Amino acid sequence: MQVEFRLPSLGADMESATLTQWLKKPGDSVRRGEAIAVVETEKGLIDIESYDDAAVTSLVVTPGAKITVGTVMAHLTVEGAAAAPAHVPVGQPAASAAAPPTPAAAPQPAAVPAAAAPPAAGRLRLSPAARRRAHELGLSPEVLEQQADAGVVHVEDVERLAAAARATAAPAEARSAMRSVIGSAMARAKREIPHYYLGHTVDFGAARAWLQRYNAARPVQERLVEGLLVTKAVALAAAHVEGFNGYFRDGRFERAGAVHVGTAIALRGGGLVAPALLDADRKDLRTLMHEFSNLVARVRAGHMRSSEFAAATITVTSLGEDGVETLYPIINPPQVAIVGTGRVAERPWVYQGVVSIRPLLAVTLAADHRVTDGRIGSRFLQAIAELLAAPERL
Amino acid sequence: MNAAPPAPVTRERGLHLLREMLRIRCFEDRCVQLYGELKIRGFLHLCNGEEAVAVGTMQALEPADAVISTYREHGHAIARGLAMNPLMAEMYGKESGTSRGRGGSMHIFDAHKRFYGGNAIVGGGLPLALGLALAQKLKRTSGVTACLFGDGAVAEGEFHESLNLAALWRLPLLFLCENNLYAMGTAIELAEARTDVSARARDYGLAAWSVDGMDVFAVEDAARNAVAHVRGGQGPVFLELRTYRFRGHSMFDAQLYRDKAEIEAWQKKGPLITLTTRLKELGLMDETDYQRLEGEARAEVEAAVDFAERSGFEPLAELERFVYAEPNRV
Amino acid sequence: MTAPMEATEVRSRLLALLAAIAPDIDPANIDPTRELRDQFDFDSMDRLHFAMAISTEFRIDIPEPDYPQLGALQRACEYLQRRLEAGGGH
Amino acid sequence: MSEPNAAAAVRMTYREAAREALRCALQADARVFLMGEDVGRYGGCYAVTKGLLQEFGPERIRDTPLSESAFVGAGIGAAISGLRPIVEIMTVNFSLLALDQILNNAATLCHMSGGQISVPLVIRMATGAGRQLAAQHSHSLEGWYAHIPGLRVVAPGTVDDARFMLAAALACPDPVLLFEHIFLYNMEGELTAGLESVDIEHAAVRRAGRDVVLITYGGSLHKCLAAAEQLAAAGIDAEVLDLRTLRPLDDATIMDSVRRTHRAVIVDEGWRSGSIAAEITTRIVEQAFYDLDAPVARVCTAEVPLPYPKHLEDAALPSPARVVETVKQLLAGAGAA
Repeated sequence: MQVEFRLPSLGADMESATLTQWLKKPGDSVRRGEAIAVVETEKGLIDIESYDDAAVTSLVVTPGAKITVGTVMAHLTVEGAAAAPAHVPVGQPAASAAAPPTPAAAPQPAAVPAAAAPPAAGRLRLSPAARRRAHELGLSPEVLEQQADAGVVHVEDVERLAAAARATAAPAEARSAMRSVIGSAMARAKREIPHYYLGHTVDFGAARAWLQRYNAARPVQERLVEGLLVTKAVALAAAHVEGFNGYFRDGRFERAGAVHVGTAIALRGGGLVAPALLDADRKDLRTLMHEFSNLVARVRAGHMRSSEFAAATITVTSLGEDGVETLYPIINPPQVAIVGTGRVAERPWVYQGVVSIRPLLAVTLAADHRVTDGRIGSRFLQAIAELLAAPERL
Repeated sequence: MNAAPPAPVTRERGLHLLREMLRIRCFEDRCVQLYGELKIRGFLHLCNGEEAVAVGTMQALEPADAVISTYREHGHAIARGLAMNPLMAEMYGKESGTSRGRGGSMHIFDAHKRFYGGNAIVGGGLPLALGLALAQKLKRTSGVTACLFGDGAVAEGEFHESLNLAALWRLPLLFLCENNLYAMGTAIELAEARTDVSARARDYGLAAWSVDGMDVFAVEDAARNAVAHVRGGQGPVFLELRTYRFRGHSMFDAQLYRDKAEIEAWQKKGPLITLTTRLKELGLMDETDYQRLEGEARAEVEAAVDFAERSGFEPLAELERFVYAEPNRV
Repeated sequence: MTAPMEATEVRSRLLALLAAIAPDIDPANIDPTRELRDQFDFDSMDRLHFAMAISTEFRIDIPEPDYPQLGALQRACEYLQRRLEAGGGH
Repeated sequence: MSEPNAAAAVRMTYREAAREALRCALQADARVFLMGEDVGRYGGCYAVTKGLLQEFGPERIRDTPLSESAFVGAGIGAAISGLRPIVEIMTVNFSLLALDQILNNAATLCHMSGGQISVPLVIRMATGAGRQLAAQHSHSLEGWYAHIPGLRVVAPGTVDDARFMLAAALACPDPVLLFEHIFLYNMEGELTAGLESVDIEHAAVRRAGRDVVLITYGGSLHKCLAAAEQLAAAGIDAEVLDLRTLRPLDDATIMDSVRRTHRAVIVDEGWRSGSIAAEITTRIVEQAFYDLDAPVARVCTAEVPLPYPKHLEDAALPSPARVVETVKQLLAGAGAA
């Protein structure tokens, strides 16, 4: 019976060998276990034995050839039935009944533990890198909140959001959403707080002259704006005149320990926010200007923390140089007073006994009648006017 | 030690020992071919030439005795009575193998036969054997533990620690040193300052003597005497069985460390030739007996190969089973 | 005196400054001739920040009376080129 | 093997590179000698030392009995006395018998003696699984040794490193454990032309990438490179970082990769609990937490004794397929599970 004699695997990591010498030639007989050839491996020369008593029919491989395991080396004729029915050597895929299942099909042996226990549903899954990037780009938590249920927020997502936020400023729907929020607060304030209103015209000449001298002597980075003088005047007045700095809660007035002045900042496309300048009565103009400038920058970049709005104990609002002359504001609850200023306008005015052109500012007060009344209110406005008349003392 | 007289040589006893040795020889020759055909992988250490040690020593043991072996364990397992089908299936790594296919050639286990496996770390089995024997002693059973190892183990620290402890606690332990003169590629005289292993065992206070490992009758007689000594409570015994392996240390061995003449010299006094020559001289057997026994052995091996070929592999889902014990399983 | 600043470079640097101080404005659709105040509610603080940014970027001082010159992009470019040609800054 | 001239790039196997490294070390310094089981007559269990006995003689190529504790201790003693022994422990599996000598003597003597004694010893060990050698012969314990202060642990994963890391290790005054993964011996590669030495302090980026870094070493390096190619086809650009040294770890290079890619997968043949992969994960969390876009992932060997059958062993070991799967889960934001 014809049998193929193949190069056997001799070691766990042997893949090939070089035939160095045949020990038998066609026509020779070979006994079971007798060496039939010698091959060179990594480990050195090794005899290859025949597994049967057989006769050599033909030699296929010539000495010197490097062959891989399973290569047919010779043909043998085995007397009678081969001692071992030829099981197809594994040169071909093992013909055994059950081929080993391929590992790729293997179910994951050790279940890969969930990469991280999923945080509470809805909680913002912000990767650390994304968190830091969001901070760098000044993305407000509110903007990110919308991502809460959209799976893990990565760096690219944050960058995409920031770009989107930059491109559309306050998106229309966000603006309208904000307007409705402000509207409802105002309606409630109007209904619940018994407002009284006072107006007073203030000669802004001294303040303006002082400011021009102050700014002319300083580089751009250190100059002040007119609104800041008003804010400081209101802060000092609120510290001295009782009843305008604090909150009305649970049916009674709570006097605030410090004077945090909510200062109006216009939002692009309408609406105002008034984040607080903390301890405005005690800080010098230079510090106040720096802090106010920072507040504006953060509002523009869209990442104000809601907590910063709640700190104000009194508010100063204005329409700036572009607005009208007189503004009648509504109190921001739970505060008890708000001061409004219009545009500084050049008007004829009796100044030091002579009618002349003076820069005039209409200052209005809206206050809570449950806490103060017109007489105290007018004292408050006069204090503001006196402070503006001596700007060097602000 | 007052050794009992050697048992009489009869046809029945001779043919039984010959059959056992032929079963081992045929099993392992077939393994060489299967390894060549990539059916068996990993390491494969054959005891070709040392069959008399396996068959001779196992005759002296009772089913309740314990056996612990090394990675050259096929002969020990077959002689101990492990069935060939699961043994061959284990070589294939099939689930129906002696260890669910997980151990392969070097790690064959059979709790029922109290065959506590091969150990791939040289000398690793000796401390285990101390424990098996200690349990027999503490449980007051008459059981004996047989610990098989090669001359390589003599160089390991565990050898010295184990012999001392066995002697110190007078454990029912039979040390069976299969001295085939080579520890992998290092001849014993290149590894040991004193190569008389049994003499060194005596230094530890053990009864020890040396036996011709190629004469299966001599091995059996020595083993029976040793077991009687141990089972009689006279303490551990150390048998040095001088033998030789005709094939490489393992499959991938160019045997640069010894020359062919030495191998051929030993093959002339191999265990099978030694036994058949003696039986034929005594007229207790002839060539037809040999052909019959060899044919039966080959048939048994082929049946085992078919069993292994047809068996399936263990499903991947079982990979992590038995990392920790499953107490409710038998 | 450094080479006269290319008009295009002045313009692109101004756009970059605008984007920095008013991230909520899209520089792409600025009408260069219209007053920024009208296009984007550019209030006094925005104008001050714009002046401060230009002063830092081009290392020149901008007197307060000149602020209106920065009211629209085109006018600001011309004002700046004049100031740069007149020396100082780069 | 002909003497490679500097210009021509030479192709050789990892085994030949390791053998050439030994030959050059023995030629360069008379203090260098080699000790280990069957390193002489047998030519080395993995044939790395074949021919050295004939070239350098039995005094410098010393076969030892199977007495790991004894001959590793002897190596330490010789090193203390000013020689430069290279001890080969056949595989990391047998090094457990010499663990006491390695830990309590080699790693500790310098510190314990107040700096009087240093142990300039190199121990080479084959390591790793994948050849169906079953549980006792398939360990990957580099991570254990990388736990021990006083040792340096290196893992050459390329032909260049196999050729030149030994010299760097011999030049080091402290004990260096050099691990050669058994799968690498037959691997053929190109020796970089003109290369004359390598360091053992730094990791090396073997493949630059943007989306994730595969941090690995030794026998798993080629698996990660294969995984990176498969990922590239799926549009994922994976960086492959070869640690080269496991102690000390090259934190700077690791963090640089993490900072650039924001995602890390560590591929280590050790068991996951208390592994080198666990240590690197902790360092990334400590040093580059805010640069992470996903939790650090690990692909390690299943926590089982390695089984003999191929399909079980392959399923247990890290594979390119498992690396690719893990990376895809990371990018899909596995955290969103």
